[in-house]
Amino acid sequence: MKRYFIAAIFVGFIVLAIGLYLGLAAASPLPSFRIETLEGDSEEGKALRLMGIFENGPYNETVEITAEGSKYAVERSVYERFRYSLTPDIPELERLIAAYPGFMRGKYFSSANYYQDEEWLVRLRVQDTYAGSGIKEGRYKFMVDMLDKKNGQKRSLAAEVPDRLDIRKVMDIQKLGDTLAVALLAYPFQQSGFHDIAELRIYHVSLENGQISDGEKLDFGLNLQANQDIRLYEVSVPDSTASQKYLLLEATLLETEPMPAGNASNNVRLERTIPTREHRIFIYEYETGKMNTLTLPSVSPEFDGNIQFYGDDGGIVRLMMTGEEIHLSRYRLPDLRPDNEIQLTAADLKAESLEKTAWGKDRLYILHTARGLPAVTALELSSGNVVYRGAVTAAKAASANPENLRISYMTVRP
Amino acid sequence: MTERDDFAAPAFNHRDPVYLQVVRHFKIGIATGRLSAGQTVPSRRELAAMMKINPNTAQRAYREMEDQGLIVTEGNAPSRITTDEKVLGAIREELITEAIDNFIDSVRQIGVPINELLEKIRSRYESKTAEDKGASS
Amino acid sequence: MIRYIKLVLMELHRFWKIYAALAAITVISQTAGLWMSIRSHIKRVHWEMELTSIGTYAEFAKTYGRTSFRSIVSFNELFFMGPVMICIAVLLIYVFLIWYRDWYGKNAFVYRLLMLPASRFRLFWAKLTAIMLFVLGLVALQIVLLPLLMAMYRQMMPAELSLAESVFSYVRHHIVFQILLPPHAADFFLYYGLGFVAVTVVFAAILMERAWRLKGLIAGILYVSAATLVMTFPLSLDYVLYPHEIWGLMGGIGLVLFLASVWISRTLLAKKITV
Amino acid sequence: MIEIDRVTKKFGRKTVLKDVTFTVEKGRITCLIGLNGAGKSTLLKAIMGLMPVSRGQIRIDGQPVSEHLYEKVAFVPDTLTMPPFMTVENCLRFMRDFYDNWNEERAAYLLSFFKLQPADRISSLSKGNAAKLNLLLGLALDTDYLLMDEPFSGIDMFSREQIASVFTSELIEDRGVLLTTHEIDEIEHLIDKAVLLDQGRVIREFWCEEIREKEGKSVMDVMREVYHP
Repeated sequence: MKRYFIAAIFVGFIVLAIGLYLGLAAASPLPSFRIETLEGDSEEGKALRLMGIFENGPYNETVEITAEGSKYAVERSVYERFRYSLTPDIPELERLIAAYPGFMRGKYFSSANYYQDEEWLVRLRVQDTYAGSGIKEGRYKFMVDMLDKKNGQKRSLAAEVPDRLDIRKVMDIQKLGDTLAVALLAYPFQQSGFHDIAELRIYHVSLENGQISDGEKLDFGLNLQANQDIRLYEVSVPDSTASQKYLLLEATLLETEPMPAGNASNNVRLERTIPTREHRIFIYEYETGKMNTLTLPSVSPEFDGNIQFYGDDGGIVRLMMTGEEIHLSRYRLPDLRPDNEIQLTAADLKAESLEKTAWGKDRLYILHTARGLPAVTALELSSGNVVYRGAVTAAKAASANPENLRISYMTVRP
Repeated sequence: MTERDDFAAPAFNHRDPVYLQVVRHFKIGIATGRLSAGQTVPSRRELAAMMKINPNTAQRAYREMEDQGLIVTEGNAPSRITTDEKVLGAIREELITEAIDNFIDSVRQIGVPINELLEKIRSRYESKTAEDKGASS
Repeated sequence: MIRYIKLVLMELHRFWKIYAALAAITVISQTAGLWMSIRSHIKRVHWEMELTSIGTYAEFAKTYGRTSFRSIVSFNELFFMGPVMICIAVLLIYVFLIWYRDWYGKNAFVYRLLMLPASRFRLFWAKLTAIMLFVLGLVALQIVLLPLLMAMYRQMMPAELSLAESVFSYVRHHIVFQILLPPHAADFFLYYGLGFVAVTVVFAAILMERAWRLKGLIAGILYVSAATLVMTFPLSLDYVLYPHEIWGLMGGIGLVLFLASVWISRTLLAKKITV
Repeated sequence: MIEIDRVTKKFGRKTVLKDVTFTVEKGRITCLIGLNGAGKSTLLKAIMGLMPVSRGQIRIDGQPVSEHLYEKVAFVPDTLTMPPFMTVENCLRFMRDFYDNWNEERAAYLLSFFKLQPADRISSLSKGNAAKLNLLLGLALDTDYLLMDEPFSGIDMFSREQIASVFTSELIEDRGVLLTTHEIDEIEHLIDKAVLLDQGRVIREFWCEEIREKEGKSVMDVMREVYHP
C-alpha cells in the first residue's frame, strides 16, 4: 500500500506543479496594454498596430499593442512564431492569402508583385537565369501567374526579358487589357565595375501569348552630371495590389564626391553621397506612356526631420515632420497643382513630441507622446481634420509602468 | 520417519528396472522379518521420497507387488503387507532359491565337489554368524 | 490495469535511488550555487563600495546598476545548468537501460518479465510511462525549485541591489529552460509530446535490436533515422504548404510514428523477442 | 501434454535445433539430456516463448503458445531471474502481484523447507539459496507443467539433495516436468523419460524403466552408446 501512496504523491506532485505552472503562465504576469480611443470613431483605432519594447526588469520584451490588447513576443507559442516566420508581414499579401489560398499557395513568401482588379489576380516574379557556375548573366524571365477570379482558373506564362539588365526591383505591375505592364528599376548589365545611373524600364507582356515588348526606358529629363546620381523610390499608395492609373516615383538627387585620398584602393571607387535637398516626383501614366515631372520646392538645409511621400486618391502628399512640427503639402493629379497645405505643431496635437507616422486611406496617423504615454492621432488627409485620437493605456494600471514602454513603430492594417 | 526406517533406501543399481529393485527390497524385508505381515506400507509418494525414486516408479512397484499378492489394498484403507502365509512362505522360498542359484552359478565355474562345498559352507556360515553376533553386542 | 500500475511501480522502484540522487544533485547544486554567487556578489559590492567610497547600496545601484537573478545565476551558470544536463544525460541513457538492464543485469530479469501471464505489451507501456514520469518529475522539481531559488535571492540580496523578475520571464529568456519548461501550455505539450513519440520510436528500435540483434540494430538505426527524416520533412515543404498545414502534417506524422512504433513494439514483444 | 513438433531454430547460419520432436506428458518427469551446447536451453526458451523458432510448432495441451501459456507452464531458468535489489520477500510479493495462480501456502511451505530468510537480498544469496529460491518461484505456481533448466548444476551437495527431494514430493505430483541436465547420474532414478539431444537433434527418446527392463541398460549406458559409439 505504501508503494501506491508514494507513487500517487509523485504523480500528484507532477500534475500539480506543471498544471499550476502552465496555468499561472497563461495568466501572463507581463503588463497588458491597449490603445484606448480618446476621441473619434473607435473603429479607426482598430487598424493600428504598435510595435514596442517593454522594459521588464532585466529584459526588453517586444510587444505588439492593438486596440484589443497587447501580445508579447515571448508569450507567443512555437506555432505562432513558426507561422510568423513563414507569413509575410504585409497586409496586402495577408488579404490575398485569406481570399485566394489556392492560388497563393507556395507563392506568398518569395518576393513578387501583385495586381488585382475585379476579374483578375496577377502575380509576377522575376527569375534570374544563371550561367553555368552560378554567375549572373543579366538574363531574366518574367514568371506570370494569373487567377481568373470569376471561375477560379489559373494560368501561367513565362516571358524572357529581351535586354541584358541588372534588375533591382519591380516597382509595379498593371494589367492593361490583355497586356501586363511591368515597371522595373534596373541598371544596364555590366560584368564588373560600377553601375551607371539607374534606369526605369517599362515592359509590356502579352497575357495571351507571353510576347514581350522591348523595354521602354523612361526619360526623366534630367541631365545628370558625372558626380550626380538619383535614387528612385516608389511612392507608397494605400493598396499596392490595386489597379493604378499612374506609376508614382520619387527621385532624390544625389551628389557624389570622391572619398579623401588614401582611402581608395585598387578597384574600389569610394565615394560618399550627399542627398541634395531637392525632390522630384515622376508621374508615369500607363495608358498613354506619358511622363510628368513635379519638381518640389527645395528643402532648407536646416531641416532636420523626416520627408515622406504618399500617393493618395488623385493626389500626392509630401510630409515633412520634425519632433515639433508636421507639414503636409498636397498636389493634385494629373495637373500637379498645389492643393491644400496643412501645418500642425506638436502643441496643436497636445503632444510632447512627434515620433512616427503611418499612412492609411485618406489618413495620416501620427505616433507621439502625450503626458508621457504613447498616443496616436489620425488626420484626414483631404481635410486636415483630426478624426481620431487614441492613447496606450495599461489594463492593470497597478502592475504596469508605462514609462517602461517604448514604441518603435506603427503599422496600419486597413 | 523413524518408524518408517524399515523402508530406508537400498542402494539401487542403475541397470535393473528400479521398480523391480523396490519389489525385491520389500521381499527381503518380509523374508528377514523386518517387515511383518499385515503391516501398513507407506503411500507411493512417501515411498518415492524415502527411496528417492520417481513416484511413478513407486506406483509401478506397488502395482507389481499387488499383482504378486505381496501387498493388499482394501477399499480406501492404506495398503498392507499380506498376511497370506502361502505368499509369505513363497517369498522366502524364492529368495533362498535365487541366492542359491546365484551361488551355484559362480561356484560351478571353479568345479568344487559338492561334499567339500557343503562342508565349507557350514563352517563359513557358522563363523560369520558368530562374528555378526559379536559385532552387534 | 492494476498489473500495469504494478509494473510501473516496479519500474519506479528500480530507479528510485538514482532518481533521488539526480533530484538531490539538482536541488543542492542549484541552491548552493546561487547561495555562493549571491554571497560573493555582495562581498564584491562591499569591496567596490569601500574602494570608491560609495556609502549606500542605493548609490551603488545608481552607478553600477542592479543585479538580477538572471545575472547572479549567470555568474555560476555551471552550478545551475550542470545538474540539469546531468539529469538529461542520465534519463537519455536510461531510455536504453530501462530495457537493457533486464537483459544484462546481474540476473536476467527479462525472463521473469516476459513470462508474466497476460500481455507483454504492458511492459512496453509501463516502461514508457516510467520514463515519462521520470522526465516530468524532474521538470516539476525544477518548476518548484525556481520560485524557491528566487525567493532565496530576494531574501539574501539587499533590496536596493536586486531587480525583480518573474519565474516566467526568467524561463522565457533562458536558452535551455525555455525549451525544458515552456510556459506556454501548447509548447509544453508539443515538446513533451514530441519527446514521448521519440521515446516510443527509440523503444521500437531497441526491441528490434533485442529481437534480431545485429540485424535488428541496423534496422533500429535505420528506423530512428527514417523517423527523424519523415518527422522533419514537412518543414521543407514551406513552398507548397501553409504553416498550419505543415503543422497539421507534422502532427499527423507524429501520430503515425507513434502508432507504428507501438505496433512494431507490440509485434516484436509478442513474437520475436529473444532472451 | 506439451508437443514439440519438428522445431528448428537457426541463429544466422547456425542450426541450433533441427526438427526436434518429442512430447512431455503430464504426471511424468522428462529429462532432456545433452552436452553443453546441445540446444537444451534454447529449446526450453522456445517452449516458453522467450525465443521465436525458425520452423515447427509447439503446442501446450493442443493449443499453440500464447500469453495464457504462463498460467499453465512455469519455467525455472538456470539462474535466478529476479533483480539483485529485491529481497526474497519482494520476490514473493512480485509473484503474488502478477500471477493469479500463485500458491501462497505452498510458497510459505517451501520457504521454510528451503530455510530461506524473507529479508535476505537477492544480491547476497548463496548459489544454493538462489537456486532454491528460483525453484520456489516456479514450484509455488499452480501450473500443469514445470520446465527446469539445469536445476542441479553448480550448487552444493546438500542443496542438491534438498532439491532432488522435491521431485519425489507432492510438489510436482501430477505435473508434467521437463528438466535439462548434462549429467544424469544423480537423478537417474527420478526421471521417467529421457530425451537425448545432440547437436540440435533428438537422437534417442525412451522410458527409463523400459530400457532397464528390456535391455538391462542404465540411462548412462544408453548415453555412452550414443555419445561414444
